[in-house]
Amino acid sequence: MADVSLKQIIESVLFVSDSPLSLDRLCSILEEFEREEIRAAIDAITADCTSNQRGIELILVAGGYQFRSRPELGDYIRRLKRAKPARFSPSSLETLAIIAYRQPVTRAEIEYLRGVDSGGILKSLLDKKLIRIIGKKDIPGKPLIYGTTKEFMETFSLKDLASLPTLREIEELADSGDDTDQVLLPLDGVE
Amino acid sequence: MADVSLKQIIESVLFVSDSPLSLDRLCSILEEFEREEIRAAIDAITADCTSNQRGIELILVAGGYQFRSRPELGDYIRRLKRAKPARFSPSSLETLAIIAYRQPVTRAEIEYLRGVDSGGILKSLLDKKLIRIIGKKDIPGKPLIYGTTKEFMETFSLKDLASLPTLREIEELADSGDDTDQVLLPLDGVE
Amino acid sequence: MLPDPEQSPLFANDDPDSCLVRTEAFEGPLDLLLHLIKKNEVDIYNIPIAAISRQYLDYLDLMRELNLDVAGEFLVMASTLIQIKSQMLLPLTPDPESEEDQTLDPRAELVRRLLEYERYREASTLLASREILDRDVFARKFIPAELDTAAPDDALPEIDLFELVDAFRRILAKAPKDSFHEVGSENISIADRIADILAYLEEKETVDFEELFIGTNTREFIVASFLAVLELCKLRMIRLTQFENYGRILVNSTVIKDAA
Repeated sequence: MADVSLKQIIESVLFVSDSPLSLDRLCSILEEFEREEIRAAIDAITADCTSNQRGIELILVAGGYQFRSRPELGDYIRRLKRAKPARFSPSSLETLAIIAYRQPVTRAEIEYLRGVDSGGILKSLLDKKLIRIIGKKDIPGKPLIYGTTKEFMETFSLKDLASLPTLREIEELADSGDDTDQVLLPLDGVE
Repeated sequence: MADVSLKQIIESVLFVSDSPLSLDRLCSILEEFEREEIRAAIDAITADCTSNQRGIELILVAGGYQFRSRPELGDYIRRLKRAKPARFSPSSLETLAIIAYRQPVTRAEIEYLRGVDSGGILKSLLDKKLIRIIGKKDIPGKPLIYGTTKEFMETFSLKDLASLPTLREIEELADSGDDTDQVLLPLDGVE
Repeated sequence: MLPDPEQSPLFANDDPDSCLVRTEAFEGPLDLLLHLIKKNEVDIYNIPIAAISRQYLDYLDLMRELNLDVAGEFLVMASTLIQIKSQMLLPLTPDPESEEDQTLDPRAELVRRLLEYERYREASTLLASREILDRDVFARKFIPAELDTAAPDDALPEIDLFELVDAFRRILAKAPKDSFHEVGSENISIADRIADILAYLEEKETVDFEELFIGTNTREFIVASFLAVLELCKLRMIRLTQFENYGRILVNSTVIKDAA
């Protein structure tokens, strides 16, 4: 198969995949190629999409590469899809934000931060696979702990968790005397 | 949206569509464009794919246009499939769930709960080493008794079976206040 | 000039027709409080607690007047506010932990909560403004024809833990009623112990009963182990033998070794 280039191979593989493919994954599929060659081909495809007025672009999301339609074409695609575009209620976004930034986190912690019962929202986020049960926390009552999923990163076009938008830091309370980490919640016994 | 070309629009629409789109369908989606313009854009995309050493091509199939990977790249694409973990079918998931939560359990008990024959599924779960035969029950017929394996725990990163979320924990989520109907209330203009 | 918060009415309403707001716009008491703080243009670090709690309670009253359920969380916050208000009336207590001449502000914890809540709310708007898959951008999320025909693989499938529980939940929902029994954590640790004991017996054939209880000596563990032994006896997968009164009890595996 000397007449096809690595760029063509990678384009076709990424094209048919229904989920983002990491560089590692591509390297293991295309074992006869060097990692550096593969990386260079990906860069070339990315550049082609940008410069050649294409309708799709290659992006890095959830640790993998995926072709996606260009955001400015969303309007036309929605005509095709007819289905209601994904919508998130403020409460589910709030809950997701807390889980994303504080994971692993328990339901009690989420509810303390939001000030409201969040069971129904957790259930629906679990159903949508945006969050998952990571395990149980080793404290009395062994509450479930939650974290975000790959689907969460895919949905919000995040390269990885570290690329979550950074938040304005909370200024320490003036004169409050205690400089506890904001990671600690006064939750003991709240369960 | 004057800054995007019809070619880009059509590429993105064809890209996301899970079935071939006919010229008629494209014309009805992109009603602000002339049929001839659309046809010309399709031809241009087809030509681009051929001349630019691309990994995909635009073909006319079943009366519609669809991007497909180039046939000579089939080998690589099949590697992708081989490397991809299969999704669990709902019936295997059900069976695995019963075994996880009810172990030690016999096939008859599983089938009683599921209401359908589960022999084939048990076989495939055994093959995948997610379940194992623990022994035989000392009742007439000496049915086999099934339980989960170490691999099962590893798959789910479970420390022990006690870390499986309990049914009650999930029920509690489901029962608590779902997004109730929103009520209109007179207040000063918030957003 | 900041308006005097004590004078600023909550429901200042010049145009009654244009002022419908959804109660759900307040996701909870913290949301409502933040709204009141913004509306009154007061400093979050120096909340005029008396005025804000009065407005807060006014809002709850309004909800009740409209026969709306006031969620428990709103009431809990109301009592917190009242408590803070009464503490504010007392002379500030010096903080014994602090060498400096500092005092504990009764509002401190509430302020911290509000700030943190505000931060996550900000985070949620950042999330909402991203390019969301299936809203702003689209990907191919289906198995294309050229892959569909390829041979399936033997790799372990990916499942989420929640999917597993949820599947079990669905099964029980449609299963015959008499099969229903609560699956608690206790039940699961029994299953755990059954698996351990059988694995143990696979190597040793016969063991001392007490050997099965070696491990963590928590009450839970012992109870689970004991129930596991009982369950295994019931299933006749093990046999217990005792040689004399109060003597050692031996445990045998009766499992028929069988290549599956």
